[in-house]
Amino acid sequence: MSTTITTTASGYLLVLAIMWPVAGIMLSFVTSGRGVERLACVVLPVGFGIAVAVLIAVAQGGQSQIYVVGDWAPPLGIALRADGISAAMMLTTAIVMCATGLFAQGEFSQPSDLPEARSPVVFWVLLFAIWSGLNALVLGSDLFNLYVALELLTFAAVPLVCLKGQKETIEAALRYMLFALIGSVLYLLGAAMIYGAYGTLDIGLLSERVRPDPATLIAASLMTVGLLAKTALFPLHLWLPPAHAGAPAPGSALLSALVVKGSFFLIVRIWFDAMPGLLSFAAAQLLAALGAAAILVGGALALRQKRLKLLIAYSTIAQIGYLFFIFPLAAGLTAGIAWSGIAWTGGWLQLFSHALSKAAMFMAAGLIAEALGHDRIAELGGIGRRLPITMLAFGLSGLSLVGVPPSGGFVAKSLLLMATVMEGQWWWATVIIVGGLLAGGYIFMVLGRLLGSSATPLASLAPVSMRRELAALSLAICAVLLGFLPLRSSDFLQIGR
Amino acid sequence: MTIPFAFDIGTAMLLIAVGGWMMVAQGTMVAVIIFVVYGLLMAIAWVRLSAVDVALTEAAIGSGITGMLLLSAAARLRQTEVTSTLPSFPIRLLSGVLCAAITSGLAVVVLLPADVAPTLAPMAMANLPETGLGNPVAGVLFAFRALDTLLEKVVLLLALLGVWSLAPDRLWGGVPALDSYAPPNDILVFFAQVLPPFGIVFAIYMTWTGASNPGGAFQGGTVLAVMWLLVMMAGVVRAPPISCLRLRWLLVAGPVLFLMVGLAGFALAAGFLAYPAGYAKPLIVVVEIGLALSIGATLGLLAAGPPERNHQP
Amino acid sequence: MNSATLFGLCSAALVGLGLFGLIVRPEPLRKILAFNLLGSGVFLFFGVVARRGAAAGLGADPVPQALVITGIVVSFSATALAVALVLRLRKLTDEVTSGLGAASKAQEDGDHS
Amino acid sequence: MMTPMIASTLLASALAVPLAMMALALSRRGTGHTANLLPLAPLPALLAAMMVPEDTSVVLPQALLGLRITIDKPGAMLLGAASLLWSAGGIWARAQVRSQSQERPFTVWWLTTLAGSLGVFLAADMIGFYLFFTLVSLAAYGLIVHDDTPAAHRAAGLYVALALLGEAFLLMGFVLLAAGAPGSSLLISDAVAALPTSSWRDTTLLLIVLGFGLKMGLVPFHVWMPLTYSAAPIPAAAVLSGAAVKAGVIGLIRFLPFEAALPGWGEVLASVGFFSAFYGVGIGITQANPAAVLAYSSVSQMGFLAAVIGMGLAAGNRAAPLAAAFYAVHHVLVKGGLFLALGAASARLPRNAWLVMVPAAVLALGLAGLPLTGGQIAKLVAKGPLGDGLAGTLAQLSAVGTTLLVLHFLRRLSASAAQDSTEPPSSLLVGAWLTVAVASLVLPWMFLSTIGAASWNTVLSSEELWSASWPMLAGGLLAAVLWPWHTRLPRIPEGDVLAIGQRCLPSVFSLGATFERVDSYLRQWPIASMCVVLLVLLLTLTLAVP
Repeated sequence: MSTTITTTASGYLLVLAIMWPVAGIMLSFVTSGRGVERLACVVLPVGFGIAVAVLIAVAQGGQSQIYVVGDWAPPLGIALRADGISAAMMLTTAIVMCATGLFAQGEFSQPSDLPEARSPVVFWVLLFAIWSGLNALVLGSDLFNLYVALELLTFAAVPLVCLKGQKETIEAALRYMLFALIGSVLYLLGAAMIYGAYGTLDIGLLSERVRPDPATLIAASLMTVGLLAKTALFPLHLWLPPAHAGAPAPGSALLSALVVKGSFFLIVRIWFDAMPGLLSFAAAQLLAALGAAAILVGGALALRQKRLKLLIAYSTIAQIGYLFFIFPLAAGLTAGIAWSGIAWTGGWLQLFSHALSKAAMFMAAGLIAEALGHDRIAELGGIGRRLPITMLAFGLSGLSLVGVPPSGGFVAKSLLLMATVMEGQWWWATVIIVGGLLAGGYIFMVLGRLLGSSATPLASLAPVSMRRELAALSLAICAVLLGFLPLRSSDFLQIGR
Repeated sequence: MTIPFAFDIGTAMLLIAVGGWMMVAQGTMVAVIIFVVYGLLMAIAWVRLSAVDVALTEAAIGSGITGMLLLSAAARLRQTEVTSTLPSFPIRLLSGVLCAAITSGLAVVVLLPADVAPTLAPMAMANLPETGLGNPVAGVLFAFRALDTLLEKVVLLLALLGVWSLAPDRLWGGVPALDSYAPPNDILVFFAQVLPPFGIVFAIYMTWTGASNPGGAFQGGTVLAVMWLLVMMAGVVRAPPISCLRLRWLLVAGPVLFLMVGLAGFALAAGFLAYPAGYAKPLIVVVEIGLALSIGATLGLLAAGPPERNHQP
Repeated sequence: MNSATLFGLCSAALVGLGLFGLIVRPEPLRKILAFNLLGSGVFLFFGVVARRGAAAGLGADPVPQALVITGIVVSFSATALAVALVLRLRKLTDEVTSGLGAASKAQEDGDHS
Repeated sequence: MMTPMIASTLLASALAVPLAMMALALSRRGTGHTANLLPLAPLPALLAAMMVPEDTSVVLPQALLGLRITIDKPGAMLLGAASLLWSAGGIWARAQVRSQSQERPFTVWWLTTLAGSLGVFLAADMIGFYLFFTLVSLAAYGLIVHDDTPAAHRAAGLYVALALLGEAFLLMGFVLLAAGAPGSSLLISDAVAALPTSSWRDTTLLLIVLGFGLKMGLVPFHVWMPLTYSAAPIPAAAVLSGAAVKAGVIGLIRFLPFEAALPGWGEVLASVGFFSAFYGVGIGITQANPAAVLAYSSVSQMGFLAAVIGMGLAAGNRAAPLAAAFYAVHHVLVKGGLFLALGAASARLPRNAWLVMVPAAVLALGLAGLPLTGGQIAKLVAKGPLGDGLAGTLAQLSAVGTTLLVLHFLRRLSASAAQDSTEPPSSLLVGAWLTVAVASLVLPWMFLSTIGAASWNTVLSSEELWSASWPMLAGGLLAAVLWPWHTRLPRIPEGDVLAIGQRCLPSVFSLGATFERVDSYLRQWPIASMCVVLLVLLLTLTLAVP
């Protein structure tokens, strides 16, 4: 029942979503001085508008928005497709981008009377690049086009890690780069096999043609593991802590909140869109087991960190683990099993709420480090009284990570929990609960310090801009507000499947 | 066994042998030289697979400019080479076993092909006349899958920015240093004065002919990049400071042109990256020329590395 | 056994070799070389797919060929970025270990005075 | 008679006012003495408890999760008593906040805990209940650490860890409860009605009992109580031990299916309860710190309450929830009053010590069921579910133990009163304290007719008076016998089993160290990249498994 793929009414928005930041990148190269920063003031709000427009178009249409690039329909050409999860992911990206932009305005400003400086130009271009890469990744429906988007994302993420230029950060960036390259090559190898077996790379066409033969299974596992390396799922997380802890605060926010989610998104695309029904029970359990190990090890290690940014980075490793419960729990999604729908919603809410709260948390940590000149947890005493807004941002986002109601994290984790129980996969419920306890441990450990008595005189702190504190706080509030989304979001996230 | 097949067997064996040697060779410099040889062998393999476009790209980029880059890096690192130790034997053994398992998995896939190999060749040929091009590979690159090509240009720009970002703050806007490639000497200067005219003509021909024959913007751009590197290394032309606005325009000109043509498709043709009927070929050729220039500049600067000294006006 | 299958087996071997090099070679530049070997193995696999898809008067399916060309360019960009990282890291390490950090900085500053 | 409009507005304001005040205190605008808000915040709740007719409901708009709050008989009684205590405690807290810089955070924590504490009595759906329960559990952290001493931080840390564990149990339990209920109703009553037939009945019950038992301080989850109450400022200890702990009681009352007799579960709960009741006495009499003695008394009293609820559940006794709530109301006021007595004693001049000691003695002996006090009635009402069998005997024995314990408390109280001689508390503070004390004597008499368990005549019959008196006499006798030895009793550290736990702590930390070693091993390049290859193979194999 192969039907030709045609462009829908609002499809042009998808092209704009990718090309708008791309235009920003190109123009950044030829505007000097403060131009790039001013450019950001235009690119960010318009990009946000595009994301909202896509969301509205998908919600109103109740079906995927499609754009056939150059009017060459797949399999020969490339199509872009926005379903519920891509629209929601785009909006999350846009929110984090705008808040990060607001946050970074102070940190990455061009001095007005000096020649162009390095880090502002680089930072803003990388921000645009991550945005276009992510949009291309969530909208793409061609496995090779997705490879290019993936590389775009990686090439933007690596320089962001070492923007500070110290030896440690360059080491972290190199390690990240090489490991991510292994991932890309394995993904590409898988894509080659898929083309060799089916003569198409289009996800929609593949879903009609796939069959469980050895070539397909090997290709799928190559692609999946390649993407796991980029997602830093335990035990492939070697690069994440130094990379995310070494980047400047807005960079860490983007990396932890969004970049690792890009490759995860693609894994979901493969198993739920390109090859529905091919993920065996055992394989889904394997993925979830890795996620469970990530939750436990990441949480336990976060508790033992001495530096705040490393603690947050290990918390990211743990929180990524939750996402992989989507594979065993939402497996029945295509078959229309109700609990799978709950798990699906829970998994995505976990992704979105983690994106919002982790970005807020890295920003708060950045502000604390800026005020104190270090981020040693043992010496954070009393800073909460001096930076109440920052502390509130940290606290609220922490509550979402722990899963305390009302917050996005709470809804996400309780939906996942509910699904584990209802589908009779008890063992994951224990992990979710222990993970929540570990998260509670490290969040309260930090909060206790922030509220505790101060070792150093607070008067000697460097001043911190209120606007930047509010940027962090607004993200944390968004993470909490996510918990108030009516369950109608569940229907939206299933648009296009 | 036919002679061409025997030749193929030889090439394949040689590729594996040279590749294995590259992995185990003592000394980084030796390994890099083996890599250049390996690249040329690979180009031959591509010709044998009837993929001349890829063969040209592999020779120009995969072996040529990558080789130059790696050679200079190896030369720089040699001055302060630190001996690093291999992992313990059990780990080497285990990883050897695992990699062998991957190889056998792939071999199974290769040996169990589908009854009818799927292909898009007929569809590509059927639609090629619409683009006015004669080279189906160019058709795929600039029409059917133009989005990939456009995004890949952005990847190139980003990689360049990433390389530049490694400069210390005070050298931002400075000049890349090329002395590590080779100290300027008479032979280099001689080649730098003699070769470029031929190279540039060759590059233009490659780009132009790419529309209907093997070749195109990538290969042409790479030849330009190599020529530029050569004259900069020899000191015939000074490396430009990366803050130079004209250089920046040169870098983005091709992609910007491509993007604008693509966006014009919204108004003038069937949509983004579609070409108006009848104007496809000229538009593609114009885009290819722009891209060749930008690719040349980008690849050259990528190989030149981050700025290492301040610009002296 | 035909040429395509032969080169297919060759690409399988190259992928294994490249992976092995990436795992066990400790020197970063050798890892980059291994990555290039691994990448060329994957591209060769595309080439085999293209050759097997020969039809409509073409010696090989043009789509995988185009993908490989894009792939080679991306792979070069990756190599250039990784090499730049290695060189920068080495430079910073040298400055630290030789204790000449201050001296070399002064020299670099002297370059443009 | 109130119009429904006014009634529901009043009901909503019982929760809205504390939350609004918290927002005010949080905002920059709320400078000045934010602590002045503390005594006022619970007043709407007090009014609502007195005036709003039973079974009035308010459904909040969808934007506020569509929460539903309802006032019923047990809820109203507890709400009234708790809001009275919160108000009196607020008067004390206002005087106690030491410095300007601490005033605002303390006020915010106080009001948050207050909102949660009152909210659990009113929430009718699971989400709202969980929300308020979380507020009261976690916000108490800020009250405990207020003194900023190492002991306070240690206690608060332990408290939060256990509270989160309880949250986790409850969350799981609620999820199961919702899953077992037909339809999409999240009302507690609907879900509990379906619980006896739910296929996850036993697991749900286990999780719910664990979660609420932890909040009530049933052994072995009692360790946080002594540490917390002796570390927190006295007004905070008063409201936490009096009012906040009742979140666990109301939880058991609301979430256990009393309609169906569940003998197994009821007896387990009752056994744990009685064990806690005697365990609290046994450890309590070894304590020197009067606050710790009161904490162990709470362990004992909550154990007794759990026994009442457990026996009610075992028999399917529908009157049990109301009886338990009645007993809890008495405990709210008495325990709060005793902590405030501690505050009054620490400031009162030794010369006037009797002014503190006499009311304190009446209050304390009330816990053991002193005739004519509210305590006698509370014990009498509790007898209903307990019955006359073994449980009834154990209950009377526990009254003996309680007598012993409160006498020990009074001794420690007078000892501490003799030591301190700071400025005497203002008459406002003493007045607030005495109000609570008088309420503890009077309120049970007033509520007696509303719950209809017994008449005044029954209470005043000689049989009942004797039944209340003999345990007290026995306890007094026991105290007299033990008197010479009281200095020789072992001094068990506050938090008893915790001391053992702390010896095991290194092994837990070494588990963390093991994880760290595993992590640093896996993060080596060759190992991690080998894992990539290994995972490819593993995933392929698992994919091939049908």
